[in-house]
Amino acid sequence: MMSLIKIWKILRHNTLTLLGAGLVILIVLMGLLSPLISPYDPNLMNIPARLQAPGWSHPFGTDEMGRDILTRVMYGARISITVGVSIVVIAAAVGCFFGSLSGYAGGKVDRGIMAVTDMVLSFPSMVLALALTAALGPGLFNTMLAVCIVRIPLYVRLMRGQVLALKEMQYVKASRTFGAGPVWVVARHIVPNCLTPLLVQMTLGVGDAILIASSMSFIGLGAQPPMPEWGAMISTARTYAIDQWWYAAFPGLFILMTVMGFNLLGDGIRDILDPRSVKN
Amino acid sequence: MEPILQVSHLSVSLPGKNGPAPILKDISFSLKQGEILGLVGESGSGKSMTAFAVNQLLPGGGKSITGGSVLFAGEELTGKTEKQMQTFRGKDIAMIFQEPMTCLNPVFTVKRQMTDVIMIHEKRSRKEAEIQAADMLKKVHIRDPERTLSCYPYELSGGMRQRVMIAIALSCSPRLLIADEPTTALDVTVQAQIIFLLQEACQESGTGIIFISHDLGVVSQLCSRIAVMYAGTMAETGPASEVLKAPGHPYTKALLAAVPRFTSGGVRDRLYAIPGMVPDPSEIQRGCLFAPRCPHAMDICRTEHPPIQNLGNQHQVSCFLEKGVSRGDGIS
Amino acid sequence: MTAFLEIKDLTKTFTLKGFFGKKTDVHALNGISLSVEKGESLGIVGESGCGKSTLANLMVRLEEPTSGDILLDGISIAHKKEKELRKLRSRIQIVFQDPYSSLSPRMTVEQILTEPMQVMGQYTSRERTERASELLELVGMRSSSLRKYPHEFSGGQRQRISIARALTTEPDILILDEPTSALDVSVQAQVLNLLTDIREKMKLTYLFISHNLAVVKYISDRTAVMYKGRIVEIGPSLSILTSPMHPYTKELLAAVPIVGKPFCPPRETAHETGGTDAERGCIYYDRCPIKDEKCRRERPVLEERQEDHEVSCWKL
Amino acid sequence: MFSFQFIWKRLVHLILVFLGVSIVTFSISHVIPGDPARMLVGPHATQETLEATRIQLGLDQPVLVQYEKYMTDLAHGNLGTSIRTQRPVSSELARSFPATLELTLAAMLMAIVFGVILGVAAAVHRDRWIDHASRIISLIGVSTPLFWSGIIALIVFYKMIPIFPASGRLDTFLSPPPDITGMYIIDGLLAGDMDVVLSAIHHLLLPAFCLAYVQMAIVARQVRSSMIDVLEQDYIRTAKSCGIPRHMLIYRYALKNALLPTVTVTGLTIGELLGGAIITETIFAWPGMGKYVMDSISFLDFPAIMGFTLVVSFSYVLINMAVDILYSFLNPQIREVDES
Repeated sequence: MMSLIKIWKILRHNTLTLLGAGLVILIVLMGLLSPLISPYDPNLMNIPARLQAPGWSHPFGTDEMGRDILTRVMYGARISITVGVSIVVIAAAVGCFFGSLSGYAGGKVDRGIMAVTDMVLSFPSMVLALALTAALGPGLFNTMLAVCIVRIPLYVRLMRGQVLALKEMQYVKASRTFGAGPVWVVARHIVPNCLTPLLVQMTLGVGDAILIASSMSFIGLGAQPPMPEWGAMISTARTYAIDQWWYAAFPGLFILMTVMGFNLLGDGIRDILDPRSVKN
Repeated sequence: MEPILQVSHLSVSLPGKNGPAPILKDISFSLKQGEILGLVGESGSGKSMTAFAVNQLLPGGGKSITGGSVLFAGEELTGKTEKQMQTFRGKDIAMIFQEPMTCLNPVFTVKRQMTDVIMIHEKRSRKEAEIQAADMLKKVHIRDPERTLSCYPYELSGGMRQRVMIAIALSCSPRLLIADEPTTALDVTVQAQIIFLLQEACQESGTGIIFISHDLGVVSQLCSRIAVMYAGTMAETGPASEVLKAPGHPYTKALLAAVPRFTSGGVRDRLYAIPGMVPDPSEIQRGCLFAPRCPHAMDICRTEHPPIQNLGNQHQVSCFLEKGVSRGDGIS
Repeated sequence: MTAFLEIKDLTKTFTLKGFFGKKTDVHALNGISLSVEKGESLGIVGESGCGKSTLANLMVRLEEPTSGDILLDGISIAHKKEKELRKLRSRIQIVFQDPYSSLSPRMTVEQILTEPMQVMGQYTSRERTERASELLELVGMRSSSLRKYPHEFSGGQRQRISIARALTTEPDILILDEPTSALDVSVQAQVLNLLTDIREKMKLTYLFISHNLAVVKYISDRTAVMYKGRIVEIGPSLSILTSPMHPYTKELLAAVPIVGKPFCPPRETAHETGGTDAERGCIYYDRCPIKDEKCRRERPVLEERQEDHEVSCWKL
Repeated sequence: MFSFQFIWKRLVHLILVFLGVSIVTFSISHVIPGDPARMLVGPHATQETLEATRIQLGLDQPVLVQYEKYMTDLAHGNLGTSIRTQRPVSSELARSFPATLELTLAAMLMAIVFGVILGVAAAVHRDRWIDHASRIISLIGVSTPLFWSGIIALIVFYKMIPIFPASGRLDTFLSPPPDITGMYIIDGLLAGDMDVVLSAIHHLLLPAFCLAYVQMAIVARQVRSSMIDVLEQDYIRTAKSCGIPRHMLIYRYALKNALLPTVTVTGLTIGELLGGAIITETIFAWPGMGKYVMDSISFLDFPAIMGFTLVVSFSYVLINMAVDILYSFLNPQIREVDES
């Protein structure tokens, strides 16, 4: 639809979006190539070199078991990105289905779906995720499931709002006047026009999902040690945090950079693909 | 009588995507006390921007005015700072807008919005301001001023809100009222009431009115002088009777022929449709902008900028045709 | 013999759900009866809120009427289910008012014009593109604009594309819901002339809805004046405009600003109308200058007063 | 002012939401886990206590009966007994609730006040340095993991520049004030004991700020975008054309309209703060419900976790109700629609 040169031309002059895209690509590459580029094995223990300050051999220092923090951070990137993306993809898929169903069908179906959504939303997201994971049993997979359930209502509401707004547009009514059925209308008119807000919400959502998932690991319900997950690493680092500052500082810094990357990218996509910005 | 508003050679350009885009080129017109000037033109002709240039509500602020002068009662406005302009707006130069649904603040009562304006400009106590507000609402024929004052805007109909806006504008008896298509969004019957109100205000308090519209019918009923704009330039200005009966500029003549009327002519005859499209004012074009669509276009029209011709009785036309377009020609 | 298009006592009531199940009924249409011959153009005029747009939606079955019937060439379409309706839909098409929201921003002109044929499964894809460019030329646009997007066109051009789209299914009737209200005078003239030409060339029947009386005269043979969901007067356009009978039509004509016509100030009684009308009596009672006791008690019915010119008022 | 209908509608809505919350917590504690009884008594419990709980929960009976039992327990305020401490969960939560309340209220105050100031300043001075600065602060705030900012704050303000205490609510040598509200600052003020008040504030500042920072960023972004929208509205242009001075335009005409959507965001903010308290309380050893639930997680003390979830959600729903009433108080149009 929009040729790559055109996107590059627009990207060029909003630098923040470029920075965001750069950060995300950097982290993704780091995660993908971690087996190749990481200096040590993430679980290789080296007790004599434990809790070493950042230096030549260990740029990010070592943890209480002498494992190299830089390597573990790299492997952590792989986990966090996959966790964040898969939560968002599943939540968006389920949310969009029910959202467009409730927006298009209306009546009892709409009220039913909205009742369930409101029930889930009457819990603070962190608290509900915690309770769900506790019931399902601690572990990264259960955490992902819990966070996914907590985030589905966001996409239900977004999609429902879009469908309700688009249903009133005259070009959607026009397609109904020559006999287009609900499936055709949703596929040809509603989905293409929902892509931009959905894409923006999903990009921002990945960052947000990483934050919640790592928080769950921090409180002990997500990834269990010795998995090099950023949240779990900082959780074990807490006892050493005051004296060995680098143990907690670097994994957290990478969470910040990753989430910031996704946030910048999300805002950038909104400005680029927003109908208003496309016009001028 | 010395005109209260004298605009000469005004040109305005707005900050556009690739550099400042000129939207008004060499606009001149004047308005006397107690006179109603109709500013007519199609969308994109720059008529609203002319109004915003007078009380400096242009998007780019004061610096969008790139040339010319705006004399209000002898005082030059273009040089004024934002602070100085604030003393003019609402007190000497008032303005009403097109969209009644969004022109009043939804979270404040009508009383609050009216008294604020009065208290700023006339240093009155809130009590006195409320009395003056109620009195203003009576002037605009609102049947129950007390109740209307305590209402929120969403409780009023479109026509009522337009009257409240007129009451606010006239509350400090300004000498100039700019009306930016105030009746376009209203029904025909409500529109007639608003026109009646504006005529009354002009006769009683001698307020000069610039009435901006794309509807030649409304303008012909209300205005004593008419200025026709086309793509950011002034095509023709003159007394209403002359401009409507003996238009000097081919565009005015074509516009009048395109207006559907039901007094004369049989059913289903054809309207005169001006060929082509209105050029975008920001495009730089040599010669007369109407040339590509004008049935009388001569070579000179496409190369030179047309001069201002005087047809007498302050009837001016910017066109190369001698004495403007003659009566019997291609446009029925 | 039944006319080509027959509207019988059409009513549409919207129920607003207040709290505690308290329902308030808004009668958008109140027993509309019309008949339109094949090839005729009927104008429908009224102020905002008189129900003319609801009528347009009912004609193309975007909504279902509460009661009454619509007969297209003798076939009732008012209460048909979507499946049976599908075949009939190609015969009645609509052109909307707002040029900026009646074309999908994400589709090219070619996709917009071929969509109706795709949905109805007519022609092969090559034939569809051919027909699309044919129709584009018919509405006075170059077929090179097939690959462009709606935001690259002016308001007038977009309305032409909407008209072309409505013609793709070779309809018999075109519902025109204020197609030129959002356009400038010169562009409006172009679109009105285009509609007149197309009607002659393709022998179409028009239902032209507008709030502008003058426009309706240029395009419709007969005109109906609507007020609060009812028809108060219907007759040949010229006699409606030059010799109106119903007081409301007179008030409308007096208020319409015409170039050169002196301005007559509106009567003081004409105030804001709104809310539901009185159950009995004439619906125009509260604004009528010539009302009397009978008007308050009994509701007048459309009667023929002159040749083919009906009006619903006791006082004439 | 508030018609009968307006309040009645809110009450009915409140009860429905409470029901919804209880259904969700019931299904989490009774339906999702494989063996709910085992979850509630913990791995080391004897067989008899396991059987006794199974009967007490009515696990053999249909779900509806179980739910009825669950709701009667709830009505009596019985949230089960904690596996870790063998004491009723409700009493332990009651003891630690005021500390969390004090921390969350302080954090909410900070988030709203600083958020609005940052947002308005950014919108008013659009595209100038204030705007860019506040957007960077907000961006960092939105992207910062709560647990990391807490640790970094401790490292910087406790170890490197020791100006803040690292844990607890009061200096050790001071005794807590008489327990009226359970919130040391208020109780201290009521008791007139200024040292306690000062020490309590000194302990509260850092954890409250860390908890508030993320939400402050969200509020700032919300206020900025809604303020920019409002400043472009027609009624602002009308006011400007009437000569209303710029500061009055911004801080009276525009601000009230811009803050309306922010009120609804406040409801969400409080929810996130309650959620975030778990982490911040753990890092700053703040003796609130969050720390209590954190300790019970390591023991997988299920009744405690479920009790915490219920208490937090109920208070979240109540606060949202208050925000909703405040919103309709501010926005006349909503009140009108409700009463019709």
